[in-house]
Amino acid sequence: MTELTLAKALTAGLGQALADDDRVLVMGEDVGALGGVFRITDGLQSRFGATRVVDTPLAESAIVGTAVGLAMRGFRPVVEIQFDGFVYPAFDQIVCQVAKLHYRTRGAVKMPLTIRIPWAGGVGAAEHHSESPEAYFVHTAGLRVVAVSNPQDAYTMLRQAIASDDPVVFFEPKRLYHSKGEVDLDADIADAAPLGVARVVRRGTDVTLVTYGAQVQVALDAATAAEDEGVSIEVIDLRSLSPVDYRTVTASVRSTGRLVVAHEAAREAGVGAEIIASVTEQCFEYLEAAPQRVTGFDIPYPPAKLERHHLPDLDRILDAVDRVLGRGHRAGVTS
Amino acid sequence: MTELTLAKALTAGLGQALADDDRVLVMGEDVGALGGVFRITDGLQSRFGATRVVDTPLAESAIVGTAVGLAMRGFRPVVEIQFDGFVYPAFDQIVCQVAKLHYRTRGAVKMPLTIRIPWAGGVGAAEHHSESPEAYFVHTAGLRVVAVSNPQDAYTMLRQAIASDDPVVFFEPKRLYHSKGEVDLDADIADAAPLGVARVVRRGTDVTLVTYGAQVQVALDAATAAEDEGVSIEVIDLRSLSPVDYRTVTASVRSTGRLVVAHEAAREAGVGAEIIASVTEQCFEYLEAAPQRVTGFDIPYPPAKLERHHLPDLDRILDAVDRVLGRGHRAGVTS
Amino acid sequence: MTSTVNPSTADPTTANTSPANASPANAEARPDPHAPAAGDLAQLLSPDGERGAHPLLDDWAGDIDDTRLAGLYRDMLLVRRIDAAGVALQRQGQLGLWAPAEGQEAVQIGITRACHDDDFFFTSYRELGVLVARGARPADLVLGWRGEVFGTFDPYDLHVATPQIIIGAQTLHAVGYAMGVQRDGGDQVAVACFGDGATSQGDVSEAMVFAASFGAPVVFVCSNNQWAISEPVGLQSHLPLAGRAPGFGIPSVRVDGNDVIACTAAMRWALDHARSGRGPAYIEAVTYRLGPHTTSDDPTRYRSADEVALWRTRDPLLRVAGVLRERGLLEAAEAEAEQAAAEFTAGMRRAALEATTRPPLAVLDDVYAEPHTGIDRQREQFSAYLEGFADDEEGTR
Amino acid sequence: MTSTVNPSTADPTTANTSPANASPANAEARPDPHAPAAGDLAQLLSPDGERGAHPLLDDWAGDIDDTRLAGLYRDMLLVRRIDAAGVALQRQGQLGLWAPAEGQEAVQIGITRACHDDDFFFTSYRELGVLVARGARPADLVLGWRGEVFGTFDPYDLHVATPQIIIGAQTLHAVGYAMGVQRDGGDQVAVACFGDGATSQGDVSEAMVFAASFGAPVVFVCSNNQWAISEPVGLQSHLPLAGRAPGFGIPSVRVDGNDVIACTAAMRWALDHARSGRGPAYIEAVTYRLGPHTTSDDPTRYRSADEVALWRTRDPLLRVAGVLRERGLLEAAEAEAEQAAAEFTAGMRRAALEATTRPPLAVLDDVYAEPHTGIDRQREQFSAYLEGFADDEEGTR
Ligand SMILES: Cc1ncc(C[n+]2csc(CCOP(=O)(O)OP(=O)(O)O)c2C)c(N)n1
Ligand SMILES: Cc1ncc(C[n+]2csc(CCOP(=O)(O)OP(=O)(O)O)c2C)c(N)n1
Ligand SMILES: [Mg+2]
Ligand SMILES: [Mg+2]
Repeated sequence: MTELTLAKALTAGLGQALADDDRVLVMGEDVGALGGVFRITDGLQSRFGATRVVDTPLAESAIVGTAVGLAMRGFRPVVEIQFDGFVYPAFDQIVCQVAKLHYRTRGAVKMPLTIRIPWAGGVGAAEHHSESPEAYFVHTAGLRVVAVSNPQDAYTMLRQAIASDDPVVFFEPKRLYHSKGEVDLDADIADAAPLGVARVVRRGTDVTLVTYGAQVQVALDAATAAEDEGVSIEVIDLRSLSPVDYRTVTASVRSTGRLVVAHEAAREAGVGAEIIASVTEQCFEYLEAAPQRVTGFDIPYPPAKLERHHLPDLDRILDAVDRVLGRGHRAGVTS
Repeated sequence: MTELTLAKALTAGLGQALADDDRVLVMGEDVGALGGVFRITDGLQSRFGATRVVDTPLAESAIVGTAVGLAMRGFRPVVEIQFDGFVYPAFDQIVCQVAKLHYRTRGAVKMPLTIRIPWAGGVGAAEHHSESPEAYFVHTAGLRVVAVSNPQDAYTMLRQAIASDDPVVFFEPKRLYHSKGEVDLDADIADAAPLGVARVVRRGTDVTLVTYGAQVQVALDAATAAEDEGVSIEVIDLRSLSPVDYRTVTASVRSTGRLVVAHEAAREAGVGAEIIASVTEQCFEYLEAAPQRVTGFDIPYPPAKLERHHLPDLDRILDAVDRVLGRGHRAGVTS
Repeated sequence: MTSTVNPSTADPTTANTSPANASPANAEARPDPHAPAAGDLAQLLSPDGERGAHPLLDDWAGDIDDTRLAGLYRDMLLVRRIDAAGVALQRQGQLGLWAPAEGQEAVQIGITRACHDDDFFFTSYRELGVLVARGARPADLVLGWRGEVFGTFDPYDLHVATPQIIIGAQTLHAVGYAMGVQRDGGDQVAVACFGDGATSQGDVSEAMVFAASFGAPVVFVCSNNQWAISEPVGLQSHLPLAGRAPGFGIPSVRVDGNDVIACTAAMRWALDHARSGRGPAYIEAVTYRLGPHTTSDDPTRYRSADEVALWRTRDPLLRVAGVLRERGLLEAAEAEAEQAAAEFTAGMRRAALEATTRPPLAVLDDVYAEPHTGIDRQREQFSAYLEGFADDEEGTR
Repeated sequence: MTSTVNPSTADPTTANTSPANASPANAEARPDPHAPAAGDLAQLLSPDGERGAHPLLDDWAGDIDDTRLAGLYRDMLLVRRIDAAGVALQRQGQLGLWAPAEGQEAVQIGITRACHDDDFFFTSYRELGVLVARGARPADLVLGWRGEVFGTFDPYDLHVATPQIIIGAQTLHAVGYAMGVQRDGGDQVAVACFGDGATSQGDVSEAMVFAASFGAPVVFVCSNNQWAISEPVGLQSHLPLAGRAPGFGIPSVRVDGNDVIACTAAMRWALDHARSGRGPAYIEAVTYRLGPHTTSDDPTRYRSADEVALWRTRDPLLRVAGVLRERGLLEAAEAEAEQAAAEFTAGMRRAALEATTRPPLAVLDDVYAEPHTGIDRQREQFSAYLEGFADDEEGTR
């Protein structure tokens, strides 16, 4: 085991994938000499050369569109979108091509494309640099969508995503890039939990708290705080946002009877809505209270100085936990 | 009152808006001499001239992006996207500019832009011509999203959308373009139900069935069929998908205790998920059964000959109604 | 560098005027000294059947003798017949839609015949001739437009990607594929086919940026058929479209797209340029869509019968037929084409009539390459639902 | 039409070589006869302070005498000081980020001073000089980068849109605005400012398509500062960027972007072209980003100290200072600028220190122009939630 930051774990995962399979390519803006604005591709160009770690011209639609063509030629491109807010110019290529080509060709053409997206807020960034666009991709059939929350998953899941014959949108919480954890660099990705599986990161009996990405840490903190008040929270890290591992989620809700979902993204038609709707459909009779969402507001991502009001935090999560426990309200009265 | 098809009602609405306010412009591909591929802009260019009804070069990002600039200059552009599946090249301009400019400028810049989208399936069309992308826009704060289901709403809501100082994504069900209805062309749009309001289109007592667009007619047919079996369905036409008129929806669910939501779009993180999650949050204690969704599958829109299996129809809606009534299943056993 | 305003001319082969566009802002052409001269249209076979010369293309047409010309004619006529059969099948309700290629046979056959078999095509919906010349089977031309499936053939068999409907999107795929060829050390060229309207899409410009930046072996073929549905090419650009590529660092040629010899030669030049490592090349083939945009379109709403009549005189088949008739080769070529066409179109009819729609559960196939719990759940539910009907109704559904 | 391969040169003012790009596919420049000659860089004031001549620009620089030049110098120096103050404030933790304009003062001041007050600018995040010359207040340069608000000024006051972060997106807004001017019969020109990297974005090409098609009064100003973060301009294009516009039907000029006289003159030419109804015009201003991309960037990772040193000799202020010194005008101009800068930067510091962050509920303001039940509900809930804290903790939150 090696202690690595989440960022370095991603670098290691990319390096391993490039070393294992010479059809793997890394491409994007500034991924070469600079190593990416977050240094995730640091050192890879000098190690693997400029034909495998490719600085591209500044155009996201073309980055994804040429990656599609490379995939058709048998490559496995790993595309870096510089920030979450810059994925939209590539939306057409992702939705109409990446997601549909396997279906369109009845399986003749595979799309083993990984689209890495440094993601979400809490880092005091400028406009368009803190977006949580995951629901757009979750709603798009044909894509797999994952979000990592710790260095080990970052390393393993990135390699699994690259190895997958399906296109994977891979979300990396910027806020956790510098957080550290133990990583087993030698583990076989076939032995690890598969891409589509959620993980119970803390056992609990009273409330199921489902989240992903940087919010996993917030959720764990909330669970610790709640413990002091005698509330036992089970925390689930979704890991895969599409498909959602409903087996793990519903098993938990069946035992707790109470569900809270937390994410930074806007609430309307977000991932939280999906989970609550599906859980309600699948285990209505086990629910003892209305499931609750703790999410960003339905607003454009606000200026940095205001972002802490927008993001779910420990207090807002505990407030929702109180609500789902029918405890009146920790603070204020949310109707 | 005049009997008009939904298509002609839209033409009339555009004509009235162009006549009422010389800052209104119509722009898009083939909207001029051809009158649009669906003839919605038929005759408007010869009536209002080519500077107000503008054939644009073939580029959706530019159509929306230049409309943003026109709006900044004080115009009220009505943009036609030729088919639902061609809105994605404009996604960046819609999400990062149209939706955010008012917020970005703290209200200094208004975006009175209407984006008309001929929408959804059931017409035997080619790939990319039957998409239901509404959830992408519902998830995007800063936009209003509406869907019409009948000629009167088409006429009135289009004029209201154009008159709104907010950007409105306006969905027109292609499948209903030729369906007829009475339209009051002289009604004052200020007297009509506002844009954000849902409508109970059929009263019922046992189940609330929420839908929009072309599915409203399917829902009404289902309600009629169910009546024969002694089940009374209340059908709600959402009209506005963002914001959703939860007052109307929850009032109905409070009285029926049962909810079914139907739409053509994919299920994962769709509008149905949002409605079920919100209704569950807002009136959990009134629910007598798990709310049910009847939606398209989570697949790329299938080839025309298979689309009828993908689209919610009377049988699938009644099946969900049975499920929500705990009646076992009309046909088959859905788990 | 300052602009000089030239009078616009009426002949759409020489300038992109906008006859149908009434906006005064569009009315005035703005040629520029940096763009290729408007009249600079490479031609090797005139509408009158005269064999001409061209400094660039001569080198690439020397071997196109009468026999080869007869072969090209055969191909073009075959495509025309297949196209007519497609339109007929659509009119008879056998197909949902058809996008006629009539008038564009020369560019489609010329460019395909110039290629190696493993050069890879990325086309739009209108490149019927490419599919035919690449050996598509009758069913391939029927099942897609009928709405049974999207992908009718394995792209790796024909070396043709599934035809693209999103305007311009395929140009990026072609560039990416060509970048892959570079990395493989292969000698294939990727070919990106698109229309005049497509040149306005950002994707097409981005494709030129990437192709030039990486020196990728890709040939851009713009079939300027004068119209993008109802929009005349002059609305997309006042200047010849070939003039855009050089500014991106891509050499281009503007060729008479109704001259199959010139199209073949231009494509050979472009392929050689790309294949020999000198990077992308660009061809604007000036042609005309004689039919409607698709069978759903009514072109009388936006263009004059006179214009169509003028272009009928420039029919790509006519001029070759003239030459072949003179040489006494026409009859044989026609007979051969008609024979092939009869077989092929009979096959199309059969494919349509015998088409069986896949079972309902097929909608859930091939969404993912690997197992997927979401799809599995929906398949389970849907199949249980369908079985319920089977129980009720003995499988009528 | 065939490409000829010219040897690439080392001086980035004359060709877009890619020194930092190791990919062999990118290494070779592919100039084309249709593009403007690579060395064709319009200059009226050399780095040595020599006043030069230029056939196109001379007409537009005649009135720029010593007094006017002193005024331009004053503006440039003011911008440089403000820029330095921004960097300092960021280093002190008062700002979240700053995008330095150092080195680009000539183009920013030149183009803005050439405009009418009601010509409307659509800029990127780096056009500090445009904001300053348009009368932005100190707080306008502080509150956005501090993260308090996005829009610091009313665009209709300064006739400048809120600076754009999405690369290239603003060029379409400029074209649309210009289309609006056409419809109003106004005489304003829209100005689209963007970088060399932006030229690769589809939106920028689409903006040229629309501008040319409609003959819209818009001027495109590409500040080619040689770098897009770590990517050298040669990665975006092997050829000069000004060469792209003519293919779209837009006349262009490639100007020394560190020569404030040439920038002013080129902008006057372009504005006159657009204002007089002759459609869009395009300027590539060849300049250099002397500082990092932003305060978060470390340019030592991708470019050499030598390169920066070379460009420091071409500093746009130096050459004007030389002329003014000779005329005895430098001291006064500098004094004036320093005085204005002292006031302005003091204002910036004050604006930063006195900035108050808006209350939590402000996040929900201005999402919509009209009442919205969704926002209303979230405001209600959030305000109830906040009140709960107020009760608990006496409003510490
Ligand atoms: C992104 C996108 N926008 C719009 C359309 C609708 N559409 C289909 S064909 C067409 C015109 C294309 O014209 P052109 O590129 O000249 O090709 P042609 O049909 O003439 O062969 C349009 C606008 C589309 N398919 N894709
Ligand atoms: C659509 C989009 N993609 C990526 C980025 C990230 N980004 C910010 S600035 C920049 C480089 C821009 O270079 P250039 O256009 O030359 O302008 P400069 O910064 O040199 O002034 C990039 C890639 C962005 N802001 N928007
Ligand atoms: Mg065309
Ligand atoms: Mg730059």
